[in-house]
Amino acid sequence: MKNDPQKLIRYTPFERANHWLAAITFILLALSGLAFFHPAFYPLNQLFGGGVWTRILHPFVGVLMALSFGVMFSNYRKLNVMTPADKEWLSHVREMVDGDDRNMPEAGKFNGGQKLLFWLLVICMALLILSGIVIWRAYFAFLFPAAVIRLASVVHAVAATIMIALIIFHIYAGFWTKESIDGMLYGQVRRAWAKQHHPAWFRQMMGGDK
Amino acid sequence: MQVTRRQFFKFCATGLGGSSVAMLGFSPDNALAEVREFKLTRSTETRNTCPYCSVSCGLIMHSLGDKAKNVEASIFHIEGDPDHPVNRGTLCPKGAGLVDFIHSPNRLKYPEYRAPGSKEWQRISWDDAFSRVARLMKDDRDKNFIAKNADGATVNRWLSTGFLAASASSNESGYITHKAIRSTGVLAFDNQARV
Amino acid sequence: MALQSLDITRRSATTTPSPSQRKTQEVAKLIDISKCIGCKACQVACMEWNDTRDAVGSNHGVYDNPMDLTENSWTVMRYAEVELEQGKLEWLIRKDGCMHCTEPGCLKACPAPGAVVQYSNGIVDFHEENCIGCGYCITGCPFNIPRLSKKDSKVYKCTLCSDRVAVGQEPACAKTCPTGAIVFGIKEAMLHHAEGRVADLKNRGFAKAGIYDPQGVGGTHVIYVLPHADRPEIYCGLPRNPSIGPMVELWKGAAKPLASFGLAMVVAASFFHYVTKGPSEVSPEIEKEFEDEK
Amino acid sequence: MTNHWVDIKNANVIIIMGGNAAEAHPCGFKWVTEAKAHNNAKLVVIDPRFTRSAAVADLYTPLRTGTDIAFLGGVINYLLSHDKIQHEYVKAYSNAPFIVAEGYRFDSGLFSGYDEATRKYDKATWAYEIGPDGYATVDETLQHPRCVLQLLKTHYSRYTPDVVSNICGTPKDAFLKVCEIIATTSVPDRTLTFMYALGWTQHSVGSQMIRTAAMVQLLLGNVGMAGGGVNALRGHSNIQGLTDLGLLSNLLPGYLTLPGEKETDFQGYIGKRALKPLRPGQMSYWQNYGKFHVSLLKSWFGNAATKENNWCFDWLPKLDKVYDVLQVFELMHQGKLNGYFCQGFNPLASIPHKAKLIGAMAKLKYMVVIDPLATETSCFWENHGEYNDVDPSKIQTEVIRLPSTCFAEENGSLTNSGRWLQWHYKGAEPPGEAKPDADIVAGIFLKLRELYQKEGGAFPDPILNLTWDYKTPHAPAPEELAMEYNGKALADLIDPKDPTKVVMKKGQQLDGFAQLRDDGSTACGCWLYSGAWTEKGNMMARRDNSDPSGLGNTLNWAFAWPANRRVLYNRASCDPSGKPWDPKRQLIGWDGSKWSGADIPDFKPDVPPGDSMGPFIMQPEGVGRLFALDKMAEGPFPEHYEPFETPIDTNPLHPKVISNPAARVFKGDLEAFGKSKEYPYAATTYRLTEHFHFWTKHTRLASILQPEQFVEVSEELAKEKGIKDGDKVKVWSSRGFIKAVAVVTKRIRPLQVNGRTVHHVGIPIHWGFKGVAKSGYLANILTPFVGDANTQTPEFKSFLVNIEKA
Repeated sequence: MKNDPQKLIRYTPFERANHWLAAITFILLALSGLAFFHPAFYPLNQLFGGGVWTRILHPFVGVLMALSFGVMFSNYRKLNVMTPADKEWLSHVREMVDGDDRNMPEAGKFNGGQKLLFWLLVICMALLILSGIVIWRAYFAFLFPAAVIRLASVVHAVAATIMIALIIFHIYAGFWTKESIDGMLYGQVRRAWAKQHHPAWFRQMMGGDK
Repeated sequence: MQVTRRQFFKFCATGLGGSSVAMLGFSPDNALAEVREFKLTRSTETRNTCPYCSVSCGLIMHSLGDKAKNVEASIFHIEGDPDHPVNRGTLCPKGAGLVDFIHSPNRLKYPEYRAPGSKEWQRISWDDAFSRVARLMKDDRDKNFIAKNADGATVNRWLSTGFLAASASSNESGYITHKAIRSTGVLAFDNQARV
Repeated sequence: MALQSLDITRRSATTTPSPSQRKTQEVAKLIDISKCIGCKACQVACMEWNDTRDAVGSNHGVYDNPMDLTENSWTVMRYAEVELEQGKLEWLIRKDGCMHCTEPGCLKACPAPGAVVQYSNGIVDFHEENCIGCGYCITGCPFNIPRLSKKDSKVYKCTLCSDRVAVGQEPACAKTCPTGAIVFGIKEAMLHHAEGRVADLKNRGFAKAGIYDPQGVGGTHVIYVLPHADRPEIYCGLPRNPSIGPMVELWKGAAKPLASFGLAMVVAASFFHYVTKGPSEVSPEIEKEFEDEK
Repeated sequence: MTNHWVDIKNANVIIIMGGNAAEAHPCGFKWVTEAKAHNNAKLVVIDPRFTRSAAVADLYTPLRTGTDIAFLGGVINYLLSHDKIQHEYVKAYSNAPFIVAEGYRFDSGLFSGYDEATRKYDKATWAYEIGPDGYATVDETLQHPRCVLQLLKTHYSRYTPDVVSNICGTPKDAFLKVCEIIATTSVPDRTLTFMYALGWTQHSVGSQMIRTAAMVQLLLGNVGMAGGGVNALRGHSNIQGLTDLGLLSNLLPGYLTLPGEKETDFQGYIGKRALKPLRPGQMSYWQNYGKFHVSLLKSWFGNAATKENNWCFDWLPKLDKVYDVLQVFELMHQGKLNGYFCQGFNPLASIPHKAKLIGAMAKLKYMVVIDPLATETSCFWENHGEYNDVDPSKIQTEVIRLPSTCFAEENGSLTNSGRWLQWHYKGAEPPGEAKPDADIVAGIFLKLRELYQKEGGAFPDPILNLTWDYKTPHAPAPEELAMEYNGKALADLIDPKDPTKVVMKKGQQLDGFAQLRDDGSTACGCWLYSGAWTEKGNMMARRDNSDPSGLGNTLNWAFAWPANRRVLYNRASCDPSGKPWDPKRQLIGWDGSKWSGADIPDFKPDVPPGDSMGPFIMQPEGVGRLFALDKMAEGPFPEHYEPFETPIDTNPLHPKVISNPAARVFKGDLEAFGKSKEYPYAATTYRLTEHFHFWTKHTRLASILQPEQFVEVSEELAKEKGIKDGDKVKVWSSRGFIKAVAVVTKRIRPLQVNGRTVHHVGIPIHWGFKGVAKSGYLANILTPFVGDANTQTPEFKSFLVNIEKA
């Protein structure tokens, strides 16, 4: 699909592909992880070919997601540095949630909320990777004492829960903020959308601080 | 295949349940919490005595098959005989592992022959083995038998062949061994009692 | 004591009650360390009955062999040379294996429904056909007992010969034990027997002799008579106050409902936010500005 | 065992010394734990190593290997000097009051009559003083300076606690503690039992160690008592039976002895063995020797054995010397043996000095191995690298290996240590073409007989006339053989007291050895086993385990020799007036007309209490012997002699006579023994509970439990030598070396002996170059070629080695 010159490029094809790789792997991980987490979710293992396959696949999918997430981290790390404006933005987040963005400070490519989400996800992901290695029975668990494995199990569960919650929130935010998904699906957003939601970035993209 | 009524119902129930669950993409859940089946239910029991030390613990050997003509019995489990006054069902580590002695990979199966200077065994028949042994014995005995000693006393002994008897063979084997070997005049005859 | 197929106290990863109306007698295996001669007959009887064979290993400068529990050795003898008083050597030999806890950490941790089952007689059994090989039971066990097979990635441990006990027989190790250091019966009788042994040991100068039936896991169905019950750790690291542990409790206890609830709340909050506040759209003013885009 | 396994539960004190029952006989050891749990018994373990028996003992104390006589001699000294003996018993039931002949002496380690050139004693002075009435003289006051008790006191007065501690390395307080515990059983209602095994037999003074224990038991009044006795824990399942059946170079079945080459006169042979009583009124049961012997020859040679030809007495080979295994391998080594059969015996692994054995076997013309397993012996000519480094092409021995069945594949009986003959049943077919031992022997014998029938040859008579009336001649049934050794009537047997009464009809199975005759009317293959298969059937297969007395005698379980008796010498459990020493453990009692009770009386059943007949009915004097007369090779009283390889180079009691002056030792070997300068450490070989000799290395389960060869050393020696747990070490003696993993342990401690520190190196024996377990060196590469003076059992338990990190 050719780019629409009227629209603004928000994400490159590579970025989009990588995001969706992370997204798909995350969903697989969440579903398979939940299968182990609570008996109520155990039947989810059938999506992966049964309990044993779920157990085998989950950590490998985790590795894939870790790689994909790593790429995102290196891509977006700088863009997500918190600025005073972002903190200001966050202090007005209540109004934002109420649907009133008139008093919101101008957001750049990512607003304060997105940046906060980014860093929370980074923390969760780091914890998940580390604890995931510790509890990966087939290859690594025997290297660690029981107490460490127990701690890692709790960390993995807690971090995963938080991450799932954050991602649900992330998905909802994308759904709630109409047309946001276009950026990640097609790479382009309307200028109007950009001006509405990310005025600073909009200006930057339009070539100057207008 | 023989199917009991109960099994039939079980099949029907699992068939019905399985097919409907499978429709949803879920395979049947076979997680019935049953203990593993008792493996001795219809095995054949034979009383025996442990062949190791001299406590002579009573054993119950469990074998495959019911001693029917067309079955070759094979011991698959051994445990202590609870009626035995000494061991009262217990067995030591050696006795508890007797089944691995019976089925040791190093059990001999065929008569074998090693020629002088040879590096290997060759399988021979029992008849060949007995004939060869008897021939070797007779040649040696005929050549070296001492009927009278230097003093002229009748001594009827054969000193150039010796025999070491077992320590775990039955009394009956021991008795016939003694009888047969002593009749040839062998004196170099001993068993593990001294060792 | 005998058991039938549905005499269950609980199953792993099962939130609803198991069929547990019928009550069978609670059994226990008593290991009297003061009578144990470390002959390893129990190890052999265990492998023989369960048709497992461990590898022929090496000598590591000790009598222990195999050196640790494995998927084939569900019980091992552990040896310790201890001199509590100067010049008075004691060779402490402990048969290690599953303790069959009343509150089993393995069962609590297991995510696979029915892979760990506690029968009404107290036996905690693994059903390998349901095991998914995650090893959570190993993480959950306060005694470090279950072992993952490299061959089939299933976890194995002592079954207390549930197949024998079910038909009214004693476990293979208890039957074979030459000195009667292992005895088996209903738990009440075993505790009574243990009291007699403790009295005898006290008579023989072991003032601190006692019974090891740790309440931190609700009591166990394998109990020890220890000549030095005040110092269980000298018996090759028998834990002093074993329990499922706060981490496992958190992980498989509070965390499960809280997290599930939390996630449900996030979903619900999102949904209700949407239906109450509506979507966040580009404002009409800005839309006007970029009319050309449409 | 004088008693039996279950009887151990009746003991108050159990001494495990010269054995390691918990490891070697765990299921018999159960009765020790029962005695502890239900009889408040004390368990004392005395051993160079802190064994698994010691792990559950009330008291453990170490001693240096090979010094048990010093220890027990010290115990005798303690009992006598502290007056802790059972006086009435000692006076009535031992030879304490007997007066010893005048020429008897003991001086500087030698008894009277020693000839240094032949290393033998002339035992003429080791005798009782015989009175004018032809009986031995006694002094009931026990005061005569030459009465046995006084000589005993004098002999052991040298064994003071300090001397014991100095020789044995046992701490003095621990030794005294043991003495105190032993002394508690000198009262009539407490008993002690000794449990020993190869830790006593496998010394150059092994038999005397056992005798010392027996003497302690006599002094304490513990022989014949429930929970007492001297209990040999035999090693193999049927070594008791095969000994009873006389499969030893100088024996015939039932402890009858082969004639020597100077005993070619039949009457003289019998007369020498049918001992007349040495005191008035004694039973002297061996007077029946002729009946046993004639019945045996009738059993073997049938109609060919007649009164006229002395029942074929001439056909029996006559001994010029004892052909024990050491002697035989010595001859083989000299090239004087052409053929050798090994039936279920693995001498290459089991006999000392492997290098000598390999050399000896390679000189054989032929070897026949009958075994269920591929033993080292059958493969002695195979090259197995460092473990058996031989060149097959240079070994000209023809080897024939015949597969035999194992226990599970045959019917038959085994005799346990408690003398019980128990029948077992076949449960499966043997693998491949394996055959029962009896069939293999029959196969060889019948072929040989066929050759003699066809070709004639050297003295074929005994071979051609041997009875062989088995229904299937090449496969004699165990049942037929059992009936044969039980014995049967060859003619109607008439009651000697009532000629009108027929006791047994011709062809009937005998009830017991009391029915044997010396006139050729009975046949019996082993008099001791008579009663095992009577007209009532197979008594060995009986399975009634009821125990009405609670003493564990289970008289209706299987059959015990002799005459189904469970505790030997049980008449001694009652005082001379017939009252039990301890009513709680009454074995037999007099009911007014005969003896009966919880056991079969070991006595003439109709001799009332108060009679002069003593309880030791096999002895011509009717009493137990504190003084052994001429029955032992190295002296009537046990004396401490050092092992032939001693770590202290001297004997603190008599430096000129260091080791057993009468032991079995050959020239060449004697000179080659190691000295403490080059080989400073005392070594001892032993068995582990996980393995059975050299068999279980062929089984997977046992190999899992103890997979690899190891040796045990103390922490102190390990430190000195820089050895750590799990290191590979090399251990060598003057005969060769082995390499094994080191187990460094607190369970072996250095001992202070005669002013120096003696370290022990412990060497378990179970590995070799065949099996499922990891290959190892045969431990008998290291052991010395020297044997006990009486049994010729090699000294596996005490020798010298050196050790270093490999």
